[in-house]
Order: sequence, then C-alpha cells, then structure tokens
Amino acid sequence: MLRRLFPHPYLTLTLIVLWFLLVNQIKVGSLVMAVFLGTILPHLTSAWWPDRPIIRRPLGLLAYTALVMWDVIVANFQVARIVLFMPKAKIRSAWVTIPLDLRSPEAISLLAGTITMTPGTVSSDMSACGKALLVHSLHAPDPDEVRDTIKARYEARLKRIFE
Amino acid sequence: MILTYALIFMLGCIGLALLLNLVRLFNAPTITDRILTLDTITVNAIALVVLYGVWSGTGLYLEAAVLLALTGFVGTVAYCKYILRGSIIE
Amino acid sequence: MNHWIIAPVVLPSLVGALMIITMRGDLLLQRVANVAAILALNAIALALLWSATTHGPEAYFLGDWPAPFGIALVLDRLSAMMVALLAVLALAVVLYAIGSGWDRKGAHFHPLLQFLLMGIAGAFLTGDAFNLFVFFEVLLIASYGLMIHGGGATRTRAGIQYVAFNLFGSSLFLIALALIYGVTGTLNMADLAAKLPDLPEGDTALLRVAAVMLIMVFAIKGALVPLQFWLPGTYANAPGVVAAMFAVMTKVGAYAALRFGTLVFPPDLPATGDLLSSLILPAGLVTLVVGAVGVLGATTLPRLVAFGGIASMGTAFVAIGAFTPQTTAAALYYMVHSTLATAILFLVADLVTRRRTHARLDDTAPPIAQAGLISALFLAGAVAMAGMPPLSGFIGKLLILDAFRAQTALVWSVVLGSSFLMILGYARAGSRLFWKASALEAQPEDPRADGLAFTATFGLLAALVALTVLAGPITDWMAETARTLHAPESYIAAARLGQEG
Amino acid sequence: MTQTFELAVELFLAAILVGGGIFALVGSYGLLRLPEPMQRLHAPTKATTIGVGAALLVSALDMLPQGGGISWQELLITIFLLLTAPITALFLAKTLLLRHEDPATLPETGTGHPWATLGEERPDP
Amino acid sequence: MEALVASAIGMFTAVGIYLILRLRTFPVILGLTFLSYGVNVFLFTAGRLATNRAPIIGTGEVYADPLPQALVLTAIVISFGMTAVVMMMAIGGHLEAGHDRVNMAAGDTDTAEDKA
Amino acid sequence: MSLALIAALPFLGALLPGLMIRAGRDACAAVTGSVTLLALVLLALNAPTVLAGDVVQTRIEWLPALGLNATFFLDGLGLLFAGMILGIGLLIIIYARFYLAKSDPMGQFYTYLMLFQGAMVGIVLSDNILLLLIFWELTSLSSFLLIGYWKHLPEGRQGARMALAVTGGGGLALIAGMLILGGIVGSYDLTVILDNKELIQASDWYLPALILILLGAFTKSAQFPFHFWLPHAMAAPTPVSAYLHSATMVKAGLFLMARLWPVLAGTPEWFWIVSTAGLITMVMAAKIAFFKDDLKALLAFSTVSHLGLITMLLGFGTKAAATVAVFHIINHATFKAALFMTAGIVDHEAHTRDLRRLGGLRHLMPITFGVALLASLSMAGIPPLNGFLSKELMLEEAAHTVWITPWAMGVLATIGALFSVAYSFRFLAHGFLGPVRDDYPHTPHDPGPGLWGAPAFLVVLVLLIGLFPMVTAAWLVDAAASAVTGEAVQSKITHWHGLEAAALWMSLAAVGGGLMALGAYPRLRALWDAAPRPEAKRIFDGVIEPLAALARGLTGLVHNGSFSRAVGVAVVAIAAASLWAFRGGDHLAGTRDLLPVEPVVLAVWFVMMVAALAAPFFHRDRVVALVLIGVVGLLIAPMFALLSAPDLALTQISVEVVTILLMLLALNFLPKVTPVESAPAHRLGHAAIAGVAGVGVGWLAWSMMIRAPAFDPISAFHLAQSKPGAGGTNAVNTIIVDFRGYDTFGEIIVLGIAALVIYALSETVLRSPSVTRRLATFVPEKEAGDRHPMMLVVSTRLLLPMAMMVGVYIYLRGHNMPGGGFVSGLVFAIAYLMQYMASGYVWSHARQRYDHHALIGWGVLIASLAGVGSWAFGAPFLTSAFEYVHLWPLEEFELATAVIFDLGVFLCVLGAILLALASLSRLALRTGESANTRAFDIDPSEGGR
Ligand code: NA
Ligand code: NA
Repeated sequence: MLRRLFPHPYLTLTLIVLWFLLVNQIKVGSLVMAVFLGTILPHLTSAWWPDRPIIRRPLGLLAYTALVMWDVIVANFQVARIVLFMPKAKIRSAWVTIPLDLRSPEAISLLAGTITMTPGTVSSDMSACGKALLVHSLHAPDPDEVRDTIKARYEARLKRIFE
Repeated sequence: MILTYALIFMLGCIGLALLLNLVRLFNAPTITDRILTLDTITVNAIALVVLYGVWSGTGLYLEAAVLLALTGFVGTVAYCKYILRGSIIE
Repeated sequence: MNHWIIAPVVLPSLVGALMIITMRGDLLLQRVANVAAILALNAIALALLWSATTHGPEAYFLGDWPAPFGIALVLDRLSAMMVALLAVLALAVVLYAIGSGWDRKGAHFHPLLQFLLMGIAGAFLTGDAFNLFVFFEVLLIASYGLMIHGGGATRTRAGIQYVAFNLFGSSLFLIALALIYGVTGTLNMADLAAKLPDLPEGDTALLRVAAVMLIMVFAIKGALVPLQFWLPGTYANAPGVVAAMFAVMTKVGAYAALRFGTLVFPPDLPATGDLLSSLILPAGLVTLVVGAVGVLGATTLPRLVAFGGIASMGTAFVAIGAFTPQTTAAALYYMVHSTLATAILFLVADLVTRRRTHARLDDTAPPIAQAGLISALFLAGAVAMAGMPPLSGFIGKLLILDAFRAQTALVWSVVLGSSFLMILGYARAGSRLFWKASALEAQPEDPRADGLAFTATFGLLAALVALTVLAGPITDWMAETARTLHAPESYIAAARLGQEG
Repeated sequence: MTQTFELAVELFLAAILVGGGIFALVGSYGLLRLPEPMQRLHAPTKATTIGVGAALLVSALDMLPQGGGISWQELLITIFLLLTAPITALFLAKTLLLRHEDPATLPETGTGHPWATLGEERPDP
Repeated sequence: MEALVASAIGMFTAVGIYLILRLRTFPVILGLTFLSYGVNVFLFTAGRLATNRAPIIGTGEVYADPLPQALVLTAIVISFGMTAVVMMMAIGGHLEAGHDRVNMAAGDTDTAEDKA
Repeated sequence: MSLALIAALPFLGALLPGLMIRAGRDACAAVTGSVTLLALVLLALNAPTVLAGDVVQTRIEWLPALGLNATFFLDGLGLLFAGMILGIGLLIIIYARFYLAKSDPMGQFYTYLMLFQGAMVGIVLSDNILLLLIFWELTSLSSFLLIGYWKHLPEGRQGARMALAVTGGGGLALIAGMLILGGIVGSYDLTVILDNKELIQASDWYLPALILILLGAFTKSAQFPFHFWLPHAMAAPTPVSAYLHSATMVKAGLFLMARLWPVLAGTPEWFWIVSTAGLITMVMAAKIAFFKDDLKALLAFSTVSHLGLITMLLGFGTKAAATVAVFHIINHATFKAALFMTAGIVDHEAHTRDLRRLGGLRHLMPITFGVALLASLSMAGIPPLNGFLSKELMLEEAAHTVWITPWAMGVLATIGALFSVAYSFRFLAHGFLGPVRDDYPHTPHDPGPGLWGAPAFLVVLVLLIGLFPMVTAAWLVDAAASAVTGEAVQSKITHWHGLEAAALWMSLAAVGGGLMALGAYPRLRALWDAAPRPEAKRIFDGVIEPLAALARGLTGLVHNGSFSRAVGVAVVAIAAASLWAFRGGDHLAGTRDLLPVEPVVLAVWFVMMVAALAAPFFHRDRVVALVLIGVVGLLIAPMFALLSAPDLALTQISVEVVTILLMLLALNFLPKVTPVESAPAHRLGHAAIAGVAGVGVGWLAWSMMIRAPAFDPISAFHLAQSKPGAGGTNAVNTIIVDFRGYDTFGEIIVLGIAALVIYALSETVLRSPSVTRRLATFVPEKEAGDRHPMMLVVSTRLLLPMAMMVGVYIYLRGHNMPGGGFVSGLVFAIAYLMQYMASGYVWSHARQRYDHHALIGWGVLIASLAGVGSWAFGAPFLTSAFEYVHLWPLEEFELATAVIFDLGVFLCVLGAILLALASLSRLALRTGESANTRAFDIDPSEGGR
C-alpha cells in the first residue's frame, strides 16, 4: 500500500525539499503543496522508473556529495591553470578505462557524473556490456593514477552506499 | 559599492566570454565544438540572467535561469543525439 | 447583452473539441455532428442578420471589459452578412465533402472544418485589430490542414508554398499592428476610428506605413496582384471541396480591407487620405486582368477555376477600392456572388476531375459519367464567373460598372475586356471538357451517383439564383449597409468606448 | 547585523563574483585555446559551470547585507546544472568518439566488448 | 539601446528574408523563424524599451507597457505552431516527392524529378 | 403581365423537353411546340391593340436601385419580331422533329432551342435596355450551345466558340454602350430613352455610345468586319441554322439598330458608319456566296449580304429607308428560313450539301425543288415574289442616297443585287437543274411532309406577300416602321414603280449581270480560286489561338511556381508601397529619452547580430544553421529579460528549445545539406532585397521607438486594473488570461489545430506507398551503437518529476508573477520530450497514460467552458471572477476562474506539442528501426547483481 502510494520515497522527499527551494518560503500552504506534489509527481512518472533503486546508506550519500563539492572547487583551479598557463605541447591528455565494480545503474551514473564534474576528467562512454567506463583526462601524465584515484575515492564509496 | 564593481567585473567577463564563444562558433573544427559552444553560451546566458537579477535587485528573472538550465540541457542532448543517431527520438 | 454574437465562434470551437475527444474514430458521428453544427450556425447567422438589420450595430464585450481595453466583437450588417455567407457555403461544402467521400481521405476533416469556420467567423465579427490577426491565424492554420487533406506529393508541396507565404504575410500583419499600437496606443478598431482624426502631424508617416502594410496583408489574403502568386497553386491543388470553402477565405481579405478602409482609414482621414484607394484600385484592375488572362491560359481545370477566382477578387477589389457608398454596395453584392460562384466551379471541377484520370485541359479524356448534369453545372458556374446573364455575375458587373461613372474608360474597359477573355477561356475549357470528349470512345465506367454532392452543388446554384432573382431587395439592403459603412458613427457608438458595462 | 558583517559578506560576495567571472572566462577561453577536441570539452563543461555557480551563490546571498534572507531558488538551479552537465559532456564526448576520434587511440574496455558508441547496435531481446 | 534593438530587428528580418528566398524547404523555414524573431521583437518595441520595470504590480512605481508583451506571447506561440506545421509539411513533401525543392513547376504539375 | 408571360413561356418550356423526352420524341416535340404556340397565341391577343397604334406594357420591379427592371413593352416592331421568332420557331420545332437523327439527344436540342427562343423574345419585348442586355447575352450563350450541339464535330465546337467570341464580345461592348446611353438619359427604360433624341445626340458621349452599341449590333448581325463567324456557325444542325441565321439571332442586331433608330439615327456619324458597313457587307458577302459550294455556306453568306442590305437601309436614316428595311426583314426571314430548311432536306436525303456533287435533284425531289425554286427566286429578287418588292425599294433608296459621290451607292447596290441574283440562280442551277447524277452519296427522294411542310408554308408566305403585299404585309410593315421611326408610316408597296424608277433599271442590270455571271461561272471560279484572299477562320484562329497561347505563356511565365519569385516580388512591392506611404506623411523628431547601453549588452547584441548574419553564409550545412538559430533564439531571451519582459523571456526560452527539437526531428528526414542552386547574381539580388527589407523594418522600429505614442496607451487601464479588476499582479498574465483572454483562446486553438494538422499529415504520409518505400530504404549516416544511454535515462528519472514540479510552480504563480499556463505547458512538454529522448518513443509512449488528442480537446473544451460558464451569471464570454479564500491552516490564497482558463491553455499546449512530436516519431518507426522493450540499452546490473 505504502509502496503504491510512494513508488519512490526518496524522490518524494527530494521533491518536497525542492518545492521549498522553489517557492522560497516556509508556510503551511507550501507544505501542503509540497507533500501533494511529492506524492503525485512520482506517481505520474513512475511508469518510466519501473524499478526502485536501493540506497543502503542515505546519509553516506550526503557525505559523498560534500566530498565531491569540495573536489569540484579545488580541482577547478587545476584546470584553470592548465587552460591558462600550460603550453599546449605539454598538455598530456589521455584516455583511461575504468573497470566497474558497481552494477546499479543509478550508482554508475552517479560515478560517471562525479568523474565529469571533478575537473580534469570527463566520462565519455561506457563499454557495450556496461562494465567499464571510458574517461578522458585533460592532463594525465600517469593514466593509471587517474583510474586508481577514481576507483578508490569515488567508486568505493558509492559501492558502500548503493550495494 | 564594492559589490557593484565586482558585479561589473563579472558581467564584463561574461561579455568577453561570449565574444570568445562567438569566435569559436565560426572557426569550430568540428560540429561538436559548435554544439559545445552553444552549450557554453547557454551557461553564460544563465550567468547573465542571474547577475542581472542581482543588479536589478529582483528575483523576477530566476525562473528564466531555471528554464535556461533545463532547456539548455535538453537542447544540447538533442543536437548530440542527432549527430549520434540521426533520430533524436527513436 | 446579446450572447448570440459570439455563438458563431464558440459553437464551432466546442463542436470541434468534442469531435476530437469523443468522435475521433467515428466518421459517421462526426458527419452528423458537423452537419448539425453547421445547420445551427446557419440559424444563428440568420438570427444575427436579422438582429443587425433591425437593431443596428451591437458590440459584445468579452470578459465584460469595456472597449477599448478588452476585446469587443461588433455585429453590424456587414459582419452579419459575411457570417451568413460563410454558413451557407459551409453547409454546401460539408454536404459535398460527405457525398463525395473527401472527408474520408485523411484524418480530422470535420474538426478542421469546424475550426476553419470558427476562425473565419471570428475574423468577421471582431472589432479588435490584433484579435483579427489571431483569428486570421486560426482560419489559416485550419486551412493548411484542409489544403493538404488527402496528401500527395504535389498537394503537399503546394501546401508548403501556401503556408510559407502566409507566414510571411502574418509577419507583415504583426509589423503593421505593432506600428498601429506603437503610434496610437490602442488596438480597438472603433477606438482607432475615434482617435485617428486627432493624430498629431509628426506621426502620420508611420501610420500611413501601417495602413499600407495592413492593406498588403489583406491583399495577400485576397490575392491582389502582386501578392496573388500563392493562389493558383494552392487552390488548384487543394481538394476540390476545400478549394470551394476557400472561396470565402479570399473574401476575408476583401472584408478586412473594406472594414479598415471605411472605419479606420476612411477617405476623409487627413493622415491617410486616398492612400488606400490609390493602391487598391489599380491593383484590383491588374488582378482582374491577370485572372482573366489566367482563365484563358490555364492548363488544368482547377487552375482555370483558380484564376477565375483571382479575377473575381480583382473585380471585388476594384469595387472596394473606390470607397464610395455606391461602389461599396456593388462590392458587397459582388463578394457574395463571387463566393458562391467560385465555390460552384470548384465543386464542378472536382466532379470532373474525380471522374477523369487527369485534370489537364489540353489533353482530351473520355467522356465522364453524368456529363450532362456536370456540364450544365459547369455552364452555370462559368456563366456566373464570367459575368454573363442571367446569373448574378452579370448583375454584379452591371452594379460595378454603373457605380464607376467617374473612371469610366479605364475601369469599364478593363472589366469588360477581362470578361471577354474569360468568356473565351471558359468556352474553350467547357468545349474541350464536355464536347471534345464525346468524340472519344466512352469508357465503361461505373456511373457515380454522388447524390449528396450534386445536391450541394445545386444548392449553391440555387443560392446564386436567389441572389439574382431577389437582387432588388438584396441590393437595397446592401446599399443601406454600404451607407452605414461609410458613416460609421453608429458602429463607433456601439463600441461604447471607455464606458463601463 | 553589524557593519562589519555586512562588509565581510560584501567582500566575500565580491570575491566570489571576481572568481566566478574569471572561471567563466577561462571556460570560454579554454574552448578556444585547447588544441584537441576532447580537451576542449573539459574547459566549458566545468569552468563555466563554476562561473554560473558563483553568480548563483551571489544571487542567493546578495540580500544578506541589506538584511534580507537567503534566496533558495538558486540552489535549485545549481542542482539542475550539476545533474545535467555530466550528461551534456557525455553526449558531446560520444559525438567526438563517433565522428572524430581514431578508434585505435582508445584503450581496450577490458571486458571483451567494444565501447558502446563504436559498437554494433544491440538488438533488443 | 533603441538603436541596438532596431538594428537587431533589421538584421533578423534581412536574414529571414534572404533565407526565405532560398530554393529548399529547410532554409525557407529557418528564414521564417528568423523573420518571426524580428517581427516579435518589433511588436515588443511597440511598448517602447524600459529596463527593470517588469509589469508586475507592486515591484515598482513605473512599469513597462504590458500589452505588447502579451501580444508578443501570442505571436510567439502562433508562430511556433505554424513553424511546426510547415516543418511537417516539408517532411511530407520530401518523402512524397523525393526532393525538398520549394519551387513548383509552372502549372503545378510535378517536375521530372517528382516522377522519378 | 401577359408580355412577361410571353417572354417567360419559352424559358418555362425549356424545362419540359428534358422531362418529356422519356415519353418519346413526338411528345417532346409536341410539348415544345405547344408552348411556343401558346406564346404565339398570347402575342396574337395583344396584336390588335398594337396594330391600333397603342403600346402594351408590363412592369415588374426587379432591381430598381440600378434601374434594371423586368419591364416589357410591345409595339409594332416588337410585334413583328416576336411574331417572327415564335412563328418560325414553331415551324423549326416541327421541322427538327423530323430532321434530327435517332441518336441525337432531342430533349437537349429542344431545351437549347427554347432557351434561345426565350432570349430572343425577351430582346424584342424589353422595355429596359439592361434587361435587353441580359436577353442579348443569353442569345449568345444559347446559340453557343445550339451551334455546338453536335459535340463530336470539331467544326461545331470551333464554330460555336467563334460565334460566342464574336457575339459575346460585341455584347460586352453593347453593355458599355447601353450604360452610357442610360447614363446620358438618366434612365434605362427604353420608352424614356426613345423620348430623348436631342439630349442623346447633343451629348459628348453620343459617339462612344453609338460606336459601342453598333459593335454589339454589327457582331450579332455579322456585319463587316465581323461577318466571318456566321458561315462557321453552319456546322450547327440545319434547323438551328434556319432559325438562328435567317430569322432570329442575326436579326437581333438589326432589331437593336431599328429599336434605337429614333434616338441614334439621323446624324452623319450614324449614316457613315452604318450605311458603309451595310454596303460593304452586302456586296462583299454576296460575292463570296456566289463562290461557295456548300449549300449552307452559300446561304450563310447570302444571309450576311442581306443583313448588310438591311443595315445599309437603316443607316440611311430616312423614314422611307427604314420602312424598306422593316419590309425586307420580313421577306428575308420567310425565304431564307425556307431555303435553309431546303438545304437541310437535301443534306438529309443526299447526305451532302456540296453543290459540286449535286445537280439534277429537280427530278428526284420535285416538292423540295418547288420550294427551293420559289424561295431562291425571291432571294434573287425576281417578281412577283416578296424579295423582289423589297429589293426594288432598296435599290430605289440607294439610288437616291449620296455616299461619297451621288452615284456610288447606287452602283454598288446594283452590284450587290447582281451577285445576289447570281448565287440564287447558282443555288438552283447547280443544285437542282441539270441531269440526274449517279454518284450522290445517297440517292435522294422527297421526304415526308414533316420535313417539307414547314418550308412549304414559308414559301406560301413568300408567294402571298409577293402577290398581295398590301393585304398580307403592309399593315405589319406600317406598324413596325412606325415604331422604328417614331412617326406614323403609311407604306404603299407596289410591283411597278414606273419606268422612271431607277430601281427598275438597276434590277434589270442586276438580273442580267447575274445570269451572265452564272454563265461565266467556271472562268470566274478559276479567277476566284487563284486570287489570294483572307480565310476568316484562319484569321480568327490566327488571333484567338495566339491569344490563348499568349495567355498560357504569360500565365506560365508569371505564375511559374517559383516561391522565391513570389516572396521577392511581395517584399519589393511592400517596401516600395511603404516607402511611398512614409514619404507622403510626416515623421517628426524623437520625443523620448533613449536608454543607455551597457558594455555587456553590447557584447550580447554583437554575438546575436553576428550569429544571425552568419546564417546566410553557413546555412547549407543544416545542422550548423540550426546551431546558429539556437544561439540567436537563446540570446533573445536575456534581451527580453533585460527589457522588463520576464514572461517573454520564459516563453522564448521554452519555445526555442521545442522548436529546435522539432527541427532536429525533421532534419532527420530531410537532406542534410542545401546544394548551391542559384547563381551568384541571383543570390546578390536576393541579398539586396533582403537588405532593403531589413533596413526598412529596422528603420520603422527605430522611428517608432524614438517617439512616444500619440495617445495614452490603453495598457494604462490594464496596469491599473490588473490587481483590483483581474486579481493578479502580473499584468502580462492578466492581459493574457483575462483582459485579452479571447486572443489566447484563439491562440491555443491555433496550437491545437497545428498538432491536428501535423497528425493528419503524418497519417497521410504514412499511408502513402511511395513514402513507405522511401522510408524503408532510409540509410542513416554513421551511427552510434547505443540508442538510449543509461546515464541519460537515469538522470531523466530525476529530472522528469523535477521539471514537472517547476512546471506546476510556474503555472500556479503565473497570475501574479512571470509564468502561467502556457509556459507551464511547455515545461511539461519539454519534460516529456526529455523522457522520450532518453528511452525512445515506443517504450515511453507505451507508458503514457493520456491521449494527446484528448489533451488538446480537453484543453479547448475547458477554455471554452471557462468562457461559456460566465453566461450562467449573465456575463459575457470569458468574464472572470476571483475570490480570496482563507482555509485553516492554510494561508489566505486566491481562487480565480482565470486559472481554469489557464488550465485549458496548459492542456492544449501540452497536448499539441506531444501530439506533434509523436506524429514525427511515428515516421521514424517506419525507417525500419526496432522498438526497445527496456528503458536503456546497456544494463550493467544484468546478471551482475
Ligand atoms: Na496570449
Ligand atoms: Na517564434
């Protein structure tokens, strides 16, 4: 019953929070609306999200987000440096294959997104079996290091959160 | 006051960035570069709208930024999908 | 407030919407609904005609906002007449479409027809310049759908030209409206009429440009030279029954030109003066010639009829362009006549082409089934279009010639010379279609009954006959209508500018 | 709110704006400067996003010095951008892979399957 | 600012017309889109230009003219619908005829390529 | 009333043959004949009054404002003609019954004949010249049908068209002439006009009117130089020729000249034009007739000649001459109708009308010969037959008329008479005399009385009038001539005018000369054949065919199907007219303070301008063109935002992306590049046109912006009433959903219809076999291996509800803040599009719960009902209401009916866009692509978890 009412409870929660962000005010009316939309919209769209993803550690997700945010800001400066000052000839771009241990589509997507948002790397493709990511690194004198960092810093955490 | 100058600075940066985008738009070596430039222009436009909101002291233009973010994404994906598959909805 | 004024707009929109929601898969139901709705439209139109005749102009304030701030519809004799004409034509068209099975050849014929009616009626009734644009668009987009109804390479490609050219025209319309609002700050036509005499000197140039552009827009709709290029391809390639319905669409352009030329930019307005007539009148004459030459030179039957339509628009615009009560009265009569006559000929062309393998005139095809009836209809239609007696075309022509005592030589020689070309053209076409064919071996072909289609065509012919026989009272009525058009005080008063409620 | 706080906030916001402006510029400059198509992909998808992020942050907080509250809608926009930028980059990269990259320069997937973009279409079972 | 807007209107119009004068459907449709940009902005300028005076009651003392804005909204929507239709017709024409030429042969009969 | 009935009877009768033909040919003819007889009887009842010198009138108001009324009058002239038309008509009906073959559709024939008869009767009875015009043109029309009756004969069709062209064209001139005449007098009533001779002849418009009217009369009566059509009209069945070309139609021109004789004749212009034309026609046609081998052609040219004779007499302008003209009209009708019928009998029996193949018929068909003999002797002017009487009178008048020189007229008239004698005798000699031949196509015999009865009756008249003119004809001539001349005429017709009469000698010369000419026929014929002469048909064809070809060429040249031509011409015309209009008015200097420009705005402007300008240069690569248009469209949005139009910015952004998606979808089915097809000069010209348009429109915008509006804009009301009156603080939104909600109502319907049209077209296209073939061979370019990348699908799962939420937000706040149902609908649509893009059409659509059509329908319905609902409160369509509601524990909120209307907008927009895109996507399915059953292609969790 509850499952039918809230096909994606995390989505419902997210939407409620987002509604408050959107209306930018805390009122009873807003809450009523937020709950209403949080209930109705996942329903409306659940047909296109047939399976419910498993999140084992929701709080870990928050911590992961904070980590990524930090990485984003810090690493942006590195990219800025490369773009602005590094001589073109010295830029060592490289393709890196990231073999995946993750299996959940949501987790892999999150990993790929993380890779892209952390500067210097872009997730560019996935293997036709879904078990490897192709990452392009802007400046990677040592491609293996890139792969190891990603697997250790991000994938491992995501694995804990999702699987 | 200082905020105003900073605002002008950033607006100037965005303006300059747009001009750089324009250059890239025309000497783009690949179609991907053109799409990428369009995407960049969209993002710069979002910044512009947001900053204009700050400048004018109203929040009237934030929805425009929301929509730009949403539609910029959809548009860019559609262009790419076209390059990748020909049919964007298949 | 007389809610019936908006009925010609609301009724089709409701019926059209209901057709989409509930009758999408059921052609029979759509047919019944469409005929019923059009019958109702006829009744409403008749009532409105009666009301406009007995009570004079009456406004309908949408949303209860006073003019000029909201949108007002204005029912006057002219708008009532045009709506009635529309309703009559629509009835014939829908019956023909059902009888000939045209409505089966593609999706959504019936709702599109309803929306077309809505658009045209809205354009006739509105008293607001921008709203006129909106309803132009409604009628246009419905017409796009109807034009390409049934598909096929040539029709679709002709449709592209039609749509693209009209989009160009819509852009022009918007520029003109922008100028009008930008200069005057209002969009209500009665309000414009009230304000424009006081327009400051320094703004007249822009207003004149706006007036010219508006007229050009209407000229596109009315296929006035040099904006007529779209018409032959469009009408000749549209399904015959749709082309017949389109006969009234060109009149929307004529109507609008008449409305604006008498209400908003009357000849005595200092800013514009005789601007409109010095454009429309010569253009009308050239249009007439172009149409007549086209009739003589047409290579296919539908194109022949289409050029006949152009010629008739030329004639109508000649009469409209003079902007005197007498010429306007003649124009009104001629507009009604030519709508019916053009429609008849398009239906006849359809009756013919559906029975032949091709529509070319230079290439004889075997005799068609029911040639007798069809050739009689063709004769009647051609007689009407060429302005020969005894049908109303002749009366219309006489009225126009009689009204043009001032510019006799030019107008008369163009009108009569064009008639000559058209007589030649129709005679050639008719003799090739119906006489020459009889020299060939008749093909064993199933005689098509088409009862309803014939009924519809003959119905239109009957309307034409009525227009002829009752020419006296009708022209009296039209003379009075023309008088009120040229003395628009009652129209402006009906708009109750600035008065609440 | 004290004067100092206001000034501090203003200074902070000004710094954010200056930094954001520079990042925005860097993104567009990188798009112009970097020689290889894949390299160019890096600059704008991220640097420019940071620039917008800065603008959004300022917009969210700019009422603080005047005693206003925080505007939260900007956070929503940021979330939108964070959600969408990787997808944009992915698709752009895929177009480059398909059209401009020499498959020989790509590493193996290590799974025995090709990269999805370059592989054969897999018929749906 | 007025000069910028006016020149932009002029540019959109000119580009639009030039593209409309091309011989294939696609550029013609692009041209119509450009033309509608120009025209929509033109209509917008009928209310004259103003910055930071959005016609939201309560956000200021003086407001920009809201009426042309409303009219432009209508115009944008309509031109969108029209563009969609003509686009579909362009596809239909191309698929049926095998080419995407705009011009028809004199007399509206299909050109030789159509038959092929 | 009875006059109107006489005119109407034939028309009513025209309806009967079609109905009666099923009862048989006899019944059909009988009914037709009875109607004619009835009309004749009615006419006869009126005759005593007319002969007593009175005029019978009937008046029915038809179009009094124009002066066109169904007024009829009967005087002597009318009586004469009406009698002739109905009388000979009756004979023709009888004759035709026996003449027409079984295979000829007789009902049709009688219908046409009665139409024609009615038109003729109408002409001669009209008391209104506009009414006369109507009948006049009707004769052209109905004769067109009659001449072309044998549709399978090309000569029939061509002859009919020639006749219509000439007489119809003349009719048009007549219209102008009559209108001028009416204009001079101030009335179109004939009786009034006939009373205004001085007024008319003093008018400056007299000569134009005269020429135009004579053009009508001459063409109808086949006068030089319009004589050429008549012989070609002989392709008609002989009854038609007998009727139209002896007694009736061709006489309509004469009738008209006679009718207007009192007011038009008597001036030098009249004399010179009319008598000259008549004289030339008489002589020339008589000469031609002499050399014609076809019996009917001979008779036709003879008819032309006699018409010329009568015309000439009318042209003299004297009372005496006019009287003779009237007399000859009667005589000609009798003998010529008889002769035509005779020719028809010969044709019917011998299956040829060629004089070279005839001869000797006297022995084979004595009755026919007898009829022919009397009639042709009368035609030759041999005493005592009626033709002789009028010819003598004619010659006498001619002898006394001064035309260039005192004797010229007399000499030429005699020459005419000479040829008349010659061809009449040739008709007899070559047709009937001589030995019986054995090579007739068909051996002829006298037919039954059904065929010879009618001509025999006429010949009896020929004889009787000839013998007893004063008893049989003078009263009618007097009555008619009195009507023509407007004075009482008392004619004295005798056979002998004395030796001093010039006519006697002229006649003798004519007869002698005629016989000599016949004797010298072979030699004259050789001369004739050797002489080059213009062939009328070739000249006519030489004029009309090139005219038609020219028309075809011109039309093809002007309407050549070129779209760019159409637009180019339109742009130039609009620009020129606008410039002209602008220069005709005043535009004073600016009155407004202009806005300053910030550098960043300049940068945005620059990017926008350059991107737009680039489009013409880069447009051949269509994707690039789309990117450019994307840039321009995108940058317009911040410009709207900057210029205080947040609603426009929102709309522009969302419409733009949907447009781009649509175009990308479309481009998939279109060529990817535009080839170079126009020459550089062409492109330069187009650029010039475009440049003019751009500069013009830009200049207009500038001119408008620098000046304040001349009057206070009505939007002041909207701003003032937005909150108190419409219940919303967003004035743009209150205008859209309330003040001008009716516009929006139309607008959403446009959008809805657009989707319906797209759907209908996709249906049609999909059904087309050629399209199916083409789509099946659709080979895309190099393609990526995955269609639905997982990451896109996953992020869409989050973004879809988020976007919808934004859509709801924008919808709800629209009344007070930027937004509203329209943008909201677009946002929802974009959200769905995202879903469609991510997982494909089939997969996503299968999970779509709402039918797109229904969404549109409901949208329109809700918007309509929101409008109609106000009727319940007695308020007009779309009247809104709003109320602030306080509902614990909620804060106070507003309920507005405008929101319901906006819901209609929302649904319609959403449904329209989805339906349009679904239609396009269905095309893609036909390219042979398979449908996916899963949301994304690569599922790493497969077998992994
Ligand atoms: Na609107
Ligand atoms: Na647009």
